[in-house]
Amino acid sequence: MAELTYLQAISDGLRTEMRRDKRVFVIGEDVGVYGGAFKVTLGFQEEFGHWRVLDAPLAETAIVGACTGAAIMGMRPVAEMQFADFISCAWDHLVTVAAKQRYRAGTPVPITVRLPSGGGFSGGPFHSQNPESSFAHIPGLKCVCPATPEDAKGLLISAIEDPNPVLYFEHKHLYRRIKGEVPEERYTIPLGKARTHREGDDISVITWGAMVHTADEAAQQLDADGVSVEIIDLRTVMPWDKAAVLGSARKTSKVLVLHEDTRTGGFGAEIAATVAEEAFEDLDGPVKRIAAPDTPVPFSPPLEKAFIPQVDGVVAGLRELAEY
Amino acid sequence: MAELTYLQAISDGLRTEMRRDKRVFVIGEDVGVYGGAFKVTLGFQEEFGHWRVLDAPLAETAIVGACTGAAIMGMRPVAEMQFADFISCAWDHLVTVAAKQRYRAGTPVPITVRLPSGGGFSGGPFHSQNPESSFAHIPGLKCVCPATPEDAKGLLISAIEDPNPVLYFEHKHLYRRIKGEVPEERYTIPLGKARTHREGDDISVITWGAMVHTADEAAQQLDADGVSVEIIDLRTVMPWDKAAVLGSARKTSKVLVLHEDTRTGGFGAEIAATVAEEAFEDLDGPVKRIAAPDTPVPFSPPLEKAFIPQVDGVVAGLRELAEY
Amino acid sequence: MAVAREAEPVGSLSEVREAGLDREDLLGVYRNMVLTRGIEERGHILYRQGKIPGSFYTGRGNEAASVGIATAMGADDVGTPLHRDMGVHIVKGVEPWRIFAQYMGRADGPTKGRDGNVHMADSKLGLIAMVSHLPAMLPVAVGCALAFRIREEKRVAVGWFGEGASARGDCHEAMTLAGVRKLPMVFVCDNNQWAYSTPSHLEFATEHVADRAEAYGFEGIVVDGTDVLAVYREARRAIEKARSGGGPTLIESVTLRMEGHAVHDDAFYVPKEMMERWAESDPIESFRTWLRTNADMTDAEEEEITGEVKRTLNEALRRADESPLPDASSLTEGVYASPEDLDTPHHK
Amino acid sequence: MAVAREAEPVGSLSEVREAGLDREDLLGVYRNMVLTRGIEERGHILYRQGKIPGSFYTGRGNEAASVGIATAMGADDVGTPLHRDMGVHIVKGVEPWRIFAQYMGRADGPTKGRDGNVHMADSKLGLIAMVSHLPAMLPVAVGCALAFRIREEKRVAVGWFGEGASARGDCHEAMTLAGVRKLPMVFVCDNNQWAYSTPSHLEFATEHVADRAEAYGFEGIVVDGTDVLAVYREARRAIEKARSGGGPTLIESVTLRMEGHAVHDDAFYVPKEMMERWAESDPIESFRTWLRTNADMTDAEEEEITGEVKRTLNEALRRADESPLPDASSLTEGVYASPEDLDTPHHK
Ligand SMILES: Cc1ncc(C[n+]2csc(CCOP(=O)(O)OP(=O)(O)O)c2C)c(N)n1
Ligand SMILES: Cc1ncc(C[n+]2csc(CCOP(=O)(O)OP(=O)(O)O)c2C)c(N)n1
Ligand SMILES: [Mg+2]
Ligand SMILES: [Mg+2]
Repeated sequence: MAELTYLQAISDGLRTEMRRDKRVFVIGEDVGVYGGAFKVTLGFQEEFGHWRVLDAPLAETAIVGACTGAAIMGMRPVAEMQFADFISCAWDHLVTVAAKQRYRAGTPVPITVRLPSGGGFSGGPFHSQNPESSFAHIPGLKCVCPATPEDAKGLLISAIEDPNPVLYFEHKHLYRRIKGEVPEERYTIPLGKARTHREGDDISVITWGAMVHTADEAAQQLDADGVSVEIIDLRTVMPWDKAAVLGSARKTSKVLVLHEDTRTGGFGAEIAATVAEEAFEDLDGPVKRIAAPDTPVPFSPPLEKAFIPQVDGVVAGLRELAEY
Repeated sequence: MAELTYLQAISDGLRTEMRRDKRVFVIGEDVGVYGGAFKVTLGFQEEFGHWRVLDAPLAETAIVGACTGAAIMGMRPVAEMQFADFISCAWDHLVTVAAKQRYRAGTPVPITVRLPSGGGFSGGPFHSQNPESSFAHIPGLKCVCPATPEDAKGLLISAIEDPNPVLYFEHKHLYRRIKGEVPEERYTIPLGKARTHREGDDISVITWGAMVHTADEAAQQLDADGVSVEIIDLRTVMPWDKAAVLGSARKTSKVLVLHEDTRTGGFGAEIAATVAEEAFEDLDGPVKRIAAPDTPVPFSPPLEKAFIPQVDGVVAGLRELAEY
Repeated sequence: MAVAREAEPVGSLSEVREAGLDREDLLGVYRNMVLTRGIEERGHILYRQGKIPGSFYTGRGNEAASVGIATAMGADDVGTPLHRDMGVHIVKGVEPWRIFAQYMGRADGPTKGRDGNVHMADSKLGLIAMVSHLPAMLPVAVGCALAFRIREEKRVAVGWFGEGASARGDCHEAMTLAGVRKLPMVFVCDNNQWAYSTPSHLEFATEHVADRAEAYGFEGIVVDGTDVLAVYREARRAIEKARSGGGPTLIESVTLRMEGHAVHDDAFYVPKEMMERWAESDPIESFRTWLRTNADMTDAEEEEITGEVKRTLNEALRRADESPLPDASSLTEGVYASPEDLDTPHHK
Repeated sequence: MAVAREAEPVGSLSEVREAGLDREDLLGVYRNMVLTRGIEERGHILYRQGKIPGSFYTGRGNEAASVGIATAMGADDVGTPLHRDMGVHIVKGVEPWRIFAQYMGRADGPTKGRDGNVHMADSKLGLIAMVSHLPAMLPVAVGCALAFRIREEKRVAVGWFGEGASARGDCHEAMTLAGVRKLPMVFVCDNNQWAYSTPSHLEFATEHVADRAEAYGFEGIVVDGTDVLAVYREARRAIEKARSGGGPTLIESVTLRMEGHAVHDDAFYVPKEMMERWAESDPIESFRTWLRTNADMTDAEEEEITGEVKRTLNEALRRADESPLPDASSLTEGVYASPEDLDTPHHK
């Protein structure tokens, strides 16, 4: 086991799979000579050549659409969006073609799209978004949101192996901030199985991505008050591990759903609605949601700090639930 | 008052506004000579001329993007999508430019996009969708979903008048099926105010669009069982009338959320989660959701019938809640 | 104004032999055109009988174009035909009864009733099922060509689009990627002069769609889409050029949409004279005459073909009608693929 | 291969007069170029001082192009300048201190700290704030031109895009609509030869982006983007042509991006010789020399300009630095517009 950053773990997972399976190739803007805006594919073109690490034109539909065609021809394409925000330019292809081809025509579309997402460094309205909720609503797509280096590698390999279109949301704010032990060998982590990030008895926090770490800090503060918080890291938002969430909800009977994307119509609503319906008898308090307010992601630090859910806000929310 | 079909009411609203306000123009595929795929703008080009009723190239981003530019220059553009499904091709423009321009740059974007949506006539996966949930999650956009001829006219005029990008979802299955009294003069209906379609005491159904009529039939059957069902027609999904919904929920203490779009991550989740959280103390049963299953919209009648929520299914759901 | 090359009509039988078709092949081509039209004509009847749910589209007038292109494709070449290209499915060998089953939303249609019309394809025949959104399949076709290039296979991808859909961004992005990477790709524009009710001059500002090819660094060709042999020859050239590393070609096949946009549309907006003029160059009738004069097709041969097609159609209709409607219980199956689904020739 | 017209350099002062600029104007143009660069150079310092959050982009090398185009625009013309086009904001008259406030995310920046960099514009000056997504503003610019055409106003819209962004569908759809409707539109391609690290031959397959203009039915022009007078003359011609009903023009302004893509990028992938070669035709230095030889700009005049610019920048920095950061309480304000917001000159 080596200690890797979240970013290194992603590179490692991708490199591992490209060495093992020559059907895997990478396409995106500046992924070749430059190694990608975040250097995830640094050195890949030297190792795998120009035709397995393709610098694409500035054309997201061409990039993702071409991945679909190549996948149908038996390849295992991995597209990189320079920022998750730009996936909006491939929305039509993903929801219209990639998501529905298996159901309509029986044709699987095993593509992976890597999406550097999330805020926290004044990226502004177009370099900070978390668009997973929009895609999680589209039947046929899968959405992966790793929170740790170990998951980042294992889930990426699973995404590439998966016979469906998988959107892999890698959180930019975790890239270099989060380090962890990562097995050197190849391994997979099943899509759809949550991870209990922290065991607890009094309140369950359901979250994913960077918010897992925010929740963790908040949980530590609640310990001081003698409130024990369980944190369920969904790992994948679609499919999402309903059994694990309901299990934790029934155990603690109080649930907080937390995400960085905006609140209204965010995927947290699906989780909250499901828990409130299916664990109705077991709840000792309303299912609470903490998420970003319904605005674009602002640029200036004081605004962005007020936009992205912070530890204090989560602590306050947990206390409210504890006292309920 | 004249009796008009839902379709005629939409034409009437659009014509009324174009006669009153010369800043209003229509652009879309085949809206001119042909009068639109559903004939909503039949005769408009003769009355208003070629430059206020524009046959556009097959290019949705150009159509909606041009509306944004024209709106910023002081026009009141109304774009027609030939089918709501094709709005996916203008997704990036709407979420990236139109939705955020006011917040970022203080520039209002008063455009209206008309979206013939919904299924029920074997339109298949690409001529039957209800994409309102995807847009309702994007801060800066408004989503209107009229259920009656009177609302269709009044809400369309409000949409055109509104200083924001408004998506106007007109349900194709109501076009010629639903008739009603429609005032001849110009009138508006505020965006964000729900309509109590039917008063009741035992269960609240929260819905919109074509499902209002499905809910109504179901409610009549429940009457027989002596269960009185209240139907709240949201009219606009964004903004949505939380006060009216919570008011009805507190009155009946049982809530069913019903929509035609697919279930997981559909806007019904937002409504259910909000009711379950804010009316927690007042609920005598879990907030139930009835929606389409998580699949593309199938073409063949038996499949489509099983896909779109039917009266029987709603009746069963209401009985379940009644007995809870 | 740069103009794409205008293809010459094909003259003699010997010229056709050069192009790779012997007399037998030609009769086969004729048969495929007749069958293509037959299927869509029967479809019309089914529609009027109320047996086809939803709407119904045909490619009347486009039989030479769709059959001509597909005839030029190699067995391992792939393509993304559209709603005017029934002939492609026919040439590639889809069973007619399954097409009727598809029309009628039956369980034995290629999409099992999940999609309708010609929104279908048999991937084993190298075809990929179209979506409604136009021309969303072009980037997909380019992706197939990219896979061939990466694996250094001598295979070609063919992507179809209408002249109206040429206005959409997908068309541009697909051609841009294919052009800069010189992929083994042939773009085929079914220019039937109308996009629903919209005439070409409101869709693009050049004389020909093919005039745009050079903006993407490759060759554009305009061919009479009612002349099956000219279409075949140009397609063959373009495909073999792509196969040998010469990069993409854009073939614009000019026809007239000989019916309304779909069955509900009487096409009142198409000038009567235009219809009449083009009716004179009906692709099937023209090729029949050509075969008679240049290949001495005999009455016997002709009757043989029409008879066989007729039997095929009757049999196909009977069999399709026996196919049940899909069971509602199948509704939620297969939204997501499972690993076994990748067990295809492509996915080894 | 069709090639767009290559514009000649501008020779004498008299020639410039014809093009509509007198000596005073020329000194003003020079001043605007110097100020444009000054603002971005100060921005760099602010960034190194840690006063600019996020990333930081400049248009070094593009000063002649952005100032030249904007100088040719009429007072009522509108445009959608991008991240290399600071000169457009300067010419149109935005106050420099507000730009610094924008850079630093302060409350007095045009976006009140909600967006950064040059993602800003003063709509009263006829400019529309860019988004990151490229070239998403082109369809918007075309929509402005459409409004002018509908109202029969003699106004022109100018839309900027990079040579890399020319690959995206938005570029194609915008040009298609502008072309078929002959809208009063000028497309300006800032061709700085790199799209981040990607060279042009991977973005488009023609020699020039402007070669594509005729695919949309209008004229393409290639101009040396370091020659402010040539850029001005060509822009003036194109704008007046559009104003008089002649339809769109695509002007490709060729420069080299003289810094990394953004402040974090050392541009290691750009050949050293390429940088050196282009450094010799620095737009400001070239114009300075031209003014010296052709318009006898005096030392006094030059010092006057540099001095005024320096004072302006110092004052602007001081004032911007006094501007507070936005208050968190303003976070949720104004996501939706209210009717009063439409109370603008445009919305009468
Ligand atoms: C993106 C998109 N927008 C709108 C439509 C609706 N529509 C279906 S066919 C058609 C006209 C297509 O014209 P063309 O591309 O020339 O193909 P043709 O039908 O003439 O063969 C339109 C507008 C669509 N299918 N896709
Ligand atoms: C749709 C979209 N995809 C990706 C990006 C990320 N990105 C920002 S600038 C850039 C390169 C742009 O190149 P070009 O269009 O030539 O403009 P330049 O920066 O060279 O002026 C890229 C890929 C973007 N802004 N928009
Ligand atoms: Mg057509
Ligand atoms: Mg560039």
